[in-house]
Amino acid sequence: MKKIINKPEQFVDEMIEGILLAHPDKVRTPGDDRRILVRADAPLEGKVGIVTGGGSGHLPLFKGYVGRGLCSGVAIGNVFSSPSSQQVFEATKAVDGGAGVLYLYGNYGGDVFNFDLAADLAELEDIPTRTVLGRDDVASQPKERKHDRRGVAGILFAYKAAGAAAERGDSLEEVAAVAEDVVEHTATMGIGLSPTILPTTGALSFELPDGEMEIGIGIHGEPGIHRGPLETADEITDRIVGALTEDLALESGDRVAVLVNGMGATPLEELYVVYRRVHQALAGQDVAIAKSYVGEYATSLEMAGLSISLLKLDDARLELLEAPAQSPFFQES
Amino acid sequence: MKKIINKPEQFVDEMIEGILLAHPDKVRTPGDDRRILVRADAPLEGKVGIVTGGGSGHLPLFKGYVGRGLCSGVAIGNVFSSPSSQQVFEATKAVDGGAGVLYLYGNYGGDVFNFDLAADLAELEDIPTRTVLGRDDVASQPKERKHDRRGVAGILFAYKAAGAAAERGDSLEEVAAVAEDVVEHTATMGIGLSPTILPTTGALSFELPDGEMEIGIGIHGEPGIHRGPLETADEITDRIVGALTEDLALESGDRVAVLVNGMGATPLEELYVVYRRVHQALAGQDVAIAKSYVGEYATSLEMAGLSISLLKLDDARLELLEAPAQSPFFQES
Amino acid sequence: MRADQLKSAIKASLAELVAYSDELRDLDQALGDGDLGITVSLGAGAIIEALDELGDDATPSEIARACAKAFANANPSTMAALVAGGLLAGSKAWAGRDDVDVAAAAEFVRAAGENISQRGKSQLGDKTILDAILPAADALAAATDGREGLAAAVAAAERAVLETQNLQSRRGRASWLQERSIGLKDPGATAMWRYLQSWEKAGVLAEGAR
Amino acid sequence: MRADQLKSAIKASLAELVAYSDELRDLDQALGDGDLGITVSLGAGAIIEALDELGDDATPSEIARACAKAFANANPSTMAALVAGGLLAGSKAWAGRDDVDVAAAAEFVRAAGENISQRGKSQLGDKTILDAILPAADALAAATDGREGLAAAVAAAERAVLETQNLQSRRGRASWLQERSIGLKDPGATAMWRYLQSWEKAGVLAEGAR
Ligand SMILES: Nc1ncnc2c1ncn2[C@@H]1O[C@H](COP(=O)(O)OP(=O)(O)O)[C@@H](O)[C@H]1O
Ligand SMILES: Nc1ncnc2c1ncn2[C@@H]1O[C@H](COP(=O)(O)OP(=O)(O)O)[C@@H](O)[C@H]1O
Ligand SMILES: [Mg+2]
Ligand SMILES: [Mg+2]
Ligand SMILES: [Mg+2]
Ligand SMILES: [Mg+2]
Repeated sequence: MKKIINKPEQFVDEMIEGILLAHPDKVRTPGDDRRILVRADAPLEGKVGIVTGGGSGHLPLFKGYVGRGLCSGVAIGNVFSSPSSQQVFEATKAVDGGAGVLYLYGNYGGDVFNFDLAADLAELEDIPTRTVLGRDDVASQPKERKHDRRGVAGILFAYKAAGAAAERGDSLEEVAAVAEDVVEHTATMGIGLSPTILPTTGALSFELPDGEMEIGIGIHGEPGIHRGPLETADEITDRIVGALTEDLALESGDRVAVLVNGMGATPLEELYVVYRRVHQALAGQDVAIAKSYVGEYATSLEMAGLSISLLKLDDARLELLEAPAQSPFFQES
Repeated sequence: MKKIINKPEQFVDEMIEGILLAHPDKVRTPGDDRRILVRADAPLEGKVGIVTGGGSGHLPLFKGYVGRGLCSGVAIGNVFSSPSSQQVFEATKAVDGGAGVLYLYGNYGGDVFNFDLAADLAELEDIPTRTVLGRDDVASQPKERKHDRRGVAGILFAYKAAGAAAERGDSLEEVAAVAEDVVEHTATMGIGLSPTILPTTGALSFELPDGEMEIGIGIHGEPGIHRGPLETADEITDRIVGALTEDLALESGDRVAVLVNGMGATPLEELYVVYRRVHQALAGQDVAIAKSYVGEYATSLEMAGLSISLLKLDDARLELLEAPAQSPFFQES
Repeated sequence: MRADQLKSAIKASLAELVAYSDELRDLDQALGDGDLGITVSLGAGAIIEALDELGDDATPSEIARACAKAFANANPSTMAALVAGGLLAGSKAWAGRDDVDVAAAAEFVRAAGENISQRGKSQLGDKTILDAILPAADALAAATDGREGLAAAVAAAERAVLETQNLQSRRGRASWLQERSIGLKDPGATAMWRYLQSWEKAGVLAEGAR
Repeated sequence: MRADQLKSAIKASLAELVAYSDELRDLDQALGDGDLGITVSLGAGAIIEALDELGDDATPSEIARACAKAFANANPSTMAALVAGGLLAGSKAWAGRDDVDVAAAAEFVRAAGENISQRGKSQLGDKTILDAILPAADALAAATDGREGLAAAVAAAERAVLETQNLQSRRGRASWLQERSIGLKDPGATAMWRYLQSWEKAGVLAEGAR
């Protein structure tokens, strides 16, 4: 197991300890449980709080998006496992500034059930909550079952927009609507070339013969829609962009935000090779890129692969993307 | 070869094309040769220019550090190969604002000979140049032969400090002195767990049996000082921090900047586990961390591994590190 | 069964359940992520600890609520959240009771199953824990004696578990495998079956217990 | 040899040299990064192209300078920069000449070697191209006839290359291998040897050429 770790059971806690030591001015733990991080300045009086969460192993997702103009708090699970409802509830209490709390996270069973339980607990303490699920992975379900799709890297757009809306003082209903609107217009597809090794068991997240690729792979190595011999960067990009533009029904004259996201082991150089082709492919359809992100935004430990996300833009969405934001892992200024 | 690329020979040019398409407001090519990038606003009248360069495959190194408060231009070689003297010279002309140009890059033969040739060409056109070499890899040579050490991730500190000095209007001599001073007080050591695959040949950058680590590995897979069974994160960190504090002769009460740098495939989570231990180890010696960087700053394509760099700080160095800077890959504000 | 007997019985049965955690781990490894063994062993330990701390005057409803809370936090996961929610629903069904019998047990298990179905948007045949819970509730409801009811519930759950082998997973992580999930037992349903068996093994039901 | 003859001779010899690029790639793969084959083949092509574009009135010094520039940019690397610098130094040694003979060749190779030694901070025995260049310069200097000088230079370079097998690399990428570099031929030195051989193979020296 090519991992630089100590005891696998300590992996998540030691990682969080590192984050707290490195960024004491930006994030803090509200109580004794290190699995809960909130903005150093939380709660913000009168502003909507945003709580996210999910399994570890996806840095900068999820904990990286806690900061000004982003999420207010996060509940952190073990590698690829959900946090507990209690942890989500603690995060909720710590970020509630009196205007309610939005739960914004990816559509995975364990997370959903735990966040739902937390919402029940919050209700008992009169903290209103709303839930919006990232469900941008077009390969996980056909368009007819859009609402069952898994959430992957494209949730970045929803964090950014909802975070900006909360920061400017929108109400809980409004922030939830912004998040929902962005999720609705986001589509992502990934490709995997090699699996992740789970630190506790040493098991591989999936099996893939050498020289093969899996298109549509999920962020935990969930099977995709096409497995076959590895293609060129341009062929892969064309496949993915084709699927995304169809899913979003993009038309000539539309504007989008693009996220080319590395899953872990794939070099940044390759992401730029792909970005180049995304640009060409969209330009060929007369779709303009108004905002772009290239790098590691949602990883799967040391998995080799990448994903491409598109957000169909209107002026309101673009303005929210461009609003300032700052976390230890993400900056917009 | 688990790579998302097109023709290997096109890899570097397509990657640069991607960077130019993604960041047209931040960097540009001054002429026809795409292998030369400069700040969009170069040359800055009356200010010292800083040109760096080296082989590709290390993103964000080198091209990522071209921007405000950082380098002014870069000449880009093939993967792990130097740029040509002509390219360095073109970059020099494009960034010269009349105050001369500092060459700041890592100590590798091919780069040195090509930059030196470029300096001759620049002299013919009356552009004064100075050269400062990053040579922070303590594993590459013992302390007595410090000046022959290779340059690795720690050059980030020199970019940041020299870039800030140039931005505030220091003279060429002064900027060179700042860079030299920072290099002199920087020490780095790396560990490798798996090799890089060279895109053109498909060859591995080095061989390492499974379950082994190479401590002191170079950024192209150069052999280190210790090969043995993989140790825990804490053991590895203690080894490296021990070597670095000895090399820099750190004493109780000293302050440092820390860079925990991922080489490519190693997850960000592991870097934070290591940062945590660096913090503990330094605290144990009463050495304070005044500035920290955790992430991928100088990679080696998809190599698994990381490096730790320390810069011994004084007030002047810290102030330069904290000065604002902005590139597509690095922000300080 | 009085509240204090219930508490001891739960503890004794959970002590038996832990023996199945490797089996559950392996089943979840094949269909999911392999953490169900840990969820069950940590969850069992956490409940035992929580019950030890509970006052002697705790009602059956309070006992169930303590179980829910302990299980929810021991190893966060789908099973932790769904089972905890189910236990909470069961505890509500027991509100006001001082002791429980086989009819109460049936009520409890049914309430838990309905809650899981609702929260999990899952139905009988989706190849989940529900496939074992609902038949067990039916078996308990049809019985008049505790031991007999338990035996019938175990048998019903076992049948259900074997039946899940022919089904395709429609919920949770296992559903990602699509057709490849056919042929394997559902880990969650197996956990329910094994838990009922643990009550038998622990021998905590007195002869003729109602 | 007049300038125009020199130009043709260089082109003919470079056309021969390309045949060795696989060997050079393999040697550099073993001790370095394997790009020397490409450096030499692209470099040779670039020089041939540059010489074709050069006016007929170019002096030997101008020819050498054109070679330097073309080689420097074809495939940037250690070898590209060092050889280009060496060719520039040689071109300076030829300033004012209209034709060249074996003595001039000796002068040229020596100047190139000294420049490489200075720029590369390398010495004889460091297991670099220098180990082949300096003996070749000596052999040329000792000769009075072009063909004989070339034959002696080839022989001297070959001996030097074989000798590098016993040496440890002290410069460049190969030095990172430390003791592991012993036993292998230096790629740069081999390139020099093969280039001298290419002059012989091309048969561009007229009988009795001085
Ligand atoms: N939506 C659902 N409704 C009911 N049961 C479910 C649902 N999703 C999963 N399960 C049950 O949960 C079991 C897996 O639990 P667990 O290992 O905790 O899941 P995970 O590791 O994915 O969080 C499955 O075997 C199944 O019985
Ligand atoms: N400092 C030096 N001085 C002289 N020759 C050198 C020096 N360093 C390397 N060389 C020569 O360069 C050859 C390798 O050239 P090349 O493959 O271009 O290097 P790289 O790929 O490392 O840039 C070596 O075989 C050696 O002969
Ligand atoms: Mg799980
Ligand atoms: Mg090279
Ligand atoms: Mg599981
Ligand atoms: Mg080479």
